[in-house]
Amino acid sequence: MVAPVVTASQTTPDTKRVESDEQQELVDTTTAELAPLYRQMLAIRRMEEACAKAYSTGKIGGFLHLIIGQEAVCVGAIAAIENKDYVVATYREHGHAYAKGVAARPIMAELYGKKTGLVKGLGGSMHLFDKPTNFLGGYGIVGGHVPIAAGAAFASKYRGDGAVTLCFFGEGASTIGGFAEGLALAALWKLPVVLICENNQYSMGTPVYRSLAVEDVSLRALAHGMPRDRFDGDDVVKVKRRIAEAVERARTTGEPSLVEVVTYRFRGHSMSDPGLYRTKDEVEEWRRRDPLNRSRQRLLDLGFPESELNALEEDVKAEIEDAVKFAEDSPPADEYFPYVIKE
Amino acid sequence: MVAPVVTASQTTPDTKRVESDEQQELVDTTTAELAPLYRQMLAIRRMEEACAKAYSTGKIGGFLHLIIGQEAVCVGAIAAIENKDYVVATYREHGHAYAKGVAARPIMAELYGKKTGLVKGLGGSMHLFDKPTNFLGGYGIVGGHVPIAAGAAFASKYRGDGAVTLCFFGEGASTIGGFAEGLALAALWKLPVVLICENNQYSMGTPVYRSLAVEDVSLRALAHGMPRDRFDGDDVVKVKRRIAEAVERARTTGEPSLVEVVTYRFRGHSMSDPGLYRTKDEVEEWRRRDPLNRSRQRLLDLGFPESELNALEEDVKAEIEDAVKFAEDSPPADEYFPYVIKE
Amino acid sequence: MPVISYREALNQAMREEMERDANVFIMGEEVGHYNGAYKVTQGLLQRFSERRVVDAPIAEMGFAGIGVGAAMVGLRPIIEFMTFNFSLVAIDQIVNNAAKIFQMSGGQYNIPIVFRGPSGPAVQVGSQHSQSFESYYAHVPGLKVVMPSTAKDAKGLLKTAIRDENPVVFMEGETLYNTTWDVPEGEELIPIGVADIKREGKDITLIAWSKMVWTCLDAATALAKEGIECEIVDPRTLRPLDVETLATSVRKTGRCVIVEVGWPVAGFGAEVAYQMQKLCMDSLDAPIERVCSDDVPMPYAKNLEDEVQPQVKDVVAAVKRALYLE
Amino acid sequence: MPVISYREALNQAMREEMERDANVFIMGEEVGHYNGAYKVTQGLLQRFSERRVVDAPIAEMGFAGIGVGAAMVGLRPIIEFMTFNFSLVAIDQIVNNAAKIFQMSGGQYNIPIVFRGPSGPAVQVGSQHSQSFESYYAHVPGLKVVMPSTAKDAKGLLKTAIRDENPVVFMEGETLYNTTWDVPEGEELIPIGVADIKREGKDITLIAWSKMVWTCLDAATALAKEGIECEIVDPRTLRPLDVETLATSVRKTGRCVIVEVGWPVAGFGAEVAYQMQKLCMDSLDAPIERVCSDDVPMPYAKNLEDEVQPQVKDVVAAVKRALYLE
Ligand SMILES: Cc1ncc(C[n+]2csc(CCOP(=O)(O)OP(=O)(O)O)c2C)c(N)n1
Ligand SMILES: Cc1ncc(C[n+]2csc(CCOP(=O)(O)OP(=O)(O)O)c2C)c(N)n1
Ligand SMILES: [Mg+2]
Ligand SMILES: [Mg+2]
Repeated sequence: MVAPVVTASQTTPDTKRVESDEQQELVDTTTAELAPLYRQMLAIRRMEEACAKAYSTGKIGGFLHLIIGQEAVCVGAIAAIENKDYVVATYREHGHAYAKGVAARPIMAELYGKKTGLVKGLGGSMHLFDKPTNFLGGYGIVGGHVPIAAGAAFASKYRGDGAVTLCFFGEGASTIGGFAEGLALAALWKLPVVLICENNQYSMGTPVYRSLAVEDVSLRALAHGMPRDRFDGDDVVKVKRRIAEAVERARTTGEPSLVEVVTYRFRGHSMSDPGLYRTKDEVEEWRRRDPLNRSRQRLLDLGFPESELNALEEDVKAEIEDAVKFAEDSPPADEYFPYVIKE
Repeated sequence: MVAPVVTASQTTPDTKRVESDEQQELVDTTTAELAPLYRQMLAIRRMEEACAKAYSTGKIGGFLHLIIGQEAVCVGAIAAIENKDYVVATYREHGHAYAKGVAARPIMAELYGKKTGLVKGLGGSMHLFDKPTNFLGGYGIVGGHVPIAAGAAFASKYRGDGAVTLCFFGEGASTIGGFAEGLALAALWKLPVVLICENNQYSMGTPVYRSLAVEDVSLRALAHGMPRDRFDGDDVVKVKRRIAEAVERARTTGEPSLVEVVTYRFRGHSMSDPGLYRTKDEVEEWRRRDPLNRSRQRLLDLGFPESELNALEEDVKAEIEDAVKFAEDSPPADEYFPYVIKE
Repeated sequence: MPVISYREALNQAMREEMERDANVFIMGEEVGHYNGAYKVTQGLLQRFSERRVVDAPIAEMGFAGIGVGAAMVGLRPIIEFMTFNFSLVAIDQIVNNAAKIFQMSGGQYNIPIVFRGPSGPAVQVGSQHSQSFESYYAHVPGLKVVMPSTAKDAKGLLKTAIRDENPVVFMEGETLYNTTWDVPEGEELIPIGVADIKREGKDITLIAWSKMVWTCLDAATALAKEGIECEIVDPRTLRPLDVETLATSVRKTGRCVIVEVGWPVAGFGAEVAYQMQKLCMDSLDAPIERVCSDDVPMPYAKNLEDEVQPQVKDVVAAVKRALYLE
Repeated sequence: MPVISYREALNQAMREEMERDANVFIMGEEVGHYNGAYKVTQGLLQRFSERRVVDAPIAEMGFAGIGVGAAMVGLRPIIEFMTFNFSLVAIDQIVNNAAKIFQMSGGQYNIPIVFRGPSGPAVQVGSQHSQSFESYYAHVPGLKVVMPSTAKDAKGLLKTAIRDENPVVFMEGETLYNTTWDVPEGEELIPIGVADIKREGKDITLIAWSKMVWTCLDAATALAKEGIECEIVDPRTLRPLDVETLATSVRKTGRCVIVEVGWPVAGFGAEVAYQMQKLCMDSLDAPIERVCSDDVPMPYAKNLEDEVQPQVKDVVAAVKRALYLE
């Protein structure tokens, strides 16, 4: 092929589908769709609260990153995929594991460092993995998991198995090389992966305006002609719909997407962070948009009986209490040598 | 600061200044401006040819990457800056060093591995460095020098010394993390650096359409709201003008730019590459646009006397012959221990 | 002499050197507004402003490289890695640029930079966050590698490192930040490349650095009760290594146990062992013993994590093996 | 037995394993259309198509990670680094992901991947392109590290590596590609973790791997003329290390010289020295000697480059030192 002699620029291949309205529209849904999503979010919230409690009494150690406030993102996104699809996440991944189908018991037991833990007490809070649900894990090196997600998607394309991979990461991860390379290769090779940036406004104590030259992470797709999307993440149904679009595209055309969901974590970066870098007002403002309250109200508005809601909430409470008890009662982790090299 | 509750997308901050015309316009110039640029390009061409010859007789070893065909980029760009400004380059950097003011003698002697070499025979073709001219070096790890250029620019900003840094790299480098991080940090901190992508169509044997999802490298600036530019690199005066715009912006406002110059290398990637991956036709097509012929013709058109041109060409020939002789006659490199740790 | 913490000692060193030289600046994640992920840079932003205490986004390769570039043209950067676990994404900048530019430029450009941060296992942070990469950096000519075990060493060595004309990899013990030691006020510079005898003894030499010095001190106390007197030699800097001080002790005691918190295979302890057997073969009454973490990625559960790492009892057992007492 | 080159042996190994298992694929820079920067993958694109021979852009961290992700879900990637010098930008993927996912997942996900490519100094390519990072990889639990010295070992070990259920770092000698050796046709699998005696001798043991085996063979030939019989033991795999075979030889000869092309400090030779002094102290008649490259970044000029690297004369001198002959 003779390369073109004249170097006209390609036109900017923006494929954006980005909200520009300041008001959040209501997304159509039904109680049948919303109730289970609400239940998942609530279970994650309760589980995170139980973790915080256990951490404060020294039963959970190390770093503990809670996702409280962001539940609609993992729940909505993972509701848009199937069991055969893969999920890759960060160290802030309890909710993602749960939403992918991992039970609360092995998650709690893992955090307690017990033998019955999801990964036998070897991984802890930051490294949940579950093969039966195709949960490819929680990773601790910022950005390092993005190429791994692209790799799972590569395998799907190689095999033609029709699976799609979701990869979650924070907006802070969008400056690191691992993310940039994963993005570039996914775009070049058209790997069926949806890169989901949970923009929770902070990377540890650093607000976006001090870590990003432009606060719209989805713009990084432009360089690669990759479809992008950006929207707020309070409404779990909206998250599900918009991620479903990207998943559908990946599944049918193999094309990856970069999707930014704007959200907020109510707590500090990890349990050891008092979060002094933000004002009470700011936190309050976001708390008013709590995705759980929003979904709960919506359910009521849609005619879901308050009694059933209470029952559901009791059920969640029992589930998490049971998980905590299971963790408490389980025997301590007891071996590690068999998990270095597979014989 | 209370973060905005609603997540409207920022508008795409395109700051492009990209050619869309298929014809190359003539850039205004004078013989007084063009003749020295032509002389530099010619000296680089002759020096590269002398290197190729010495390589084929085993006098130069290792990897030897020639820039023949691309001379207008380094010459034009570096003509737009001052001595106090910094240049950072890749392993394909003989021309950049020369354009920044390094004499042919120590360059040739370096390639010969001589004691009189620019870096005492320790660096060879890929690692020319020259402190007096603020030539910050040639680097062998693709993309690894981009953060270094950002660092020199950081120092200029820190000190307020008004210097600008030019950083050269190939289009193949635009996928690697080091480039992505350098770009992001330069944009965030408004570092006075001009990132110049010499898009010569190939990364070793890989044409752009197999290494980039979108063949316009300058689009990478969009994610960071960074000014960008893209144009063809045959006309040395045009290169000078367009780079001067970016330099001026960096010097006065501190703002970095990403500038892509479309060009072509006439030879293989390095001396050991026969370049079988491209057709004779393709190479021929580009050779017709040889930046040297173009400038020579322009000089004649502008009324530069043919006799003076011949004299200039003789002068260049003598300069390079002298450099080769100097290299040949110099004593071999003879020490390395003093250059590990500065005492 | 005031008793201050290791954390405070590092903070003082940086503060004093920044007062002294306007070219010194700090860059890293959360070093400024957050006052450091481990509070080592506490108060420095307030004192020196955003110009000299620079919060960086998550881009270790990028800001390590920015440090190298800035150092080339005359600044004296201190680059903080939140932990050295994250230095792996930046290691190319350290090994291929920082360590080599002096050589590649034929001696024209030296790189006066300090890469610092906590190293080694913390508590229950799992396998990606509990690693000891000193052997990686010690392997590389062109670098210096410092690993202080006490607040005094931390301060005196960090000041020296900041004034050094070469790249220094300065690895702090994450679990040492709260430990305290007598530290002289003001200027005490400790030279790079000089080992320190942390305890004198005649029966056996324990060679250890960073946190493991403390483990050895505890083991020595326990062993002293059994009449065994350990000499504890802390190299303090791994590159250059003060082999003479180490060898002198080993020649004196005739026995040597090396204690390191990292993995065994090709860890820095192996280098020490090679040097000691080479220099002291005639004086050695027993093979050199090494106590390291188990050769596994670090598990999360506290009980397993303790099992993996060298404990006082492991050092005691190794000493007894080297003394043929069991 | 056909005599084939080291390059051809590697090529055959990949070709045969790709025929055998449809999950095996190759990814790396210039592996396909260009047939490999060093022509190790010659003809594979033609045979297996772009689906299984994937040319990657310059993004080592990205494609190494893609390999890890693909391996997690059942493929068997062979990731080629154009040279291992460039693996430093990807080392985080190898150390923190490939090596740890089996552990982090509690044994659920293993990573059957091979990272391969040339390692060690080539000729006059300067300091950023002439490095030996085997000690970096050998340091890490969860990895296996293979460094064949002959065509036969290269083929048999690469086939085994591709079938291994774990990440294998397979480091080839850039200057060995053209060397030839008898290689059996078809299936000969050489197990990982078994050393090979490349020459028998009674007076002294030389331990060397990759290119240095050849240097030792030449030195042994020279020394034989003086009546000194060297035994040359090639560990072939550094992790796991076949210490028993090494120690057996050292116990037999009572002397040991370790020859490596990398830097001395905390190089893999240090680990070998530690093990040998520990296991063979009673049999050792002299301190263990190490011959390494000089502790400097590699210079470009040919004469200096030769001076830096271990030459036959350096090995001969070390052997004589170990035999107290000079
Ligand atoms: C390479 C690397 N650098 C630094 C860290 C330390 N670190 C852990 S989380 C984090 C902030 C990440 O922010 P973001 O990506 O926005 O995710 P969030 O925590 O907000 O979910 C940092 C700096 C790390 N784990 N890895
Ligand atoms: C990190 C890294 N990977 C691979 C290489 C090998 N390599 C050297 S040059 C090159 C191609 C670079 O192409 P481009 O950036 O377009 O620059 P050009 O050579 O065309 O000037 C490659 C792959 C390297 N030097 N560094
Ligand atoms: Mg965040
Ligand atoms: Mg190119």
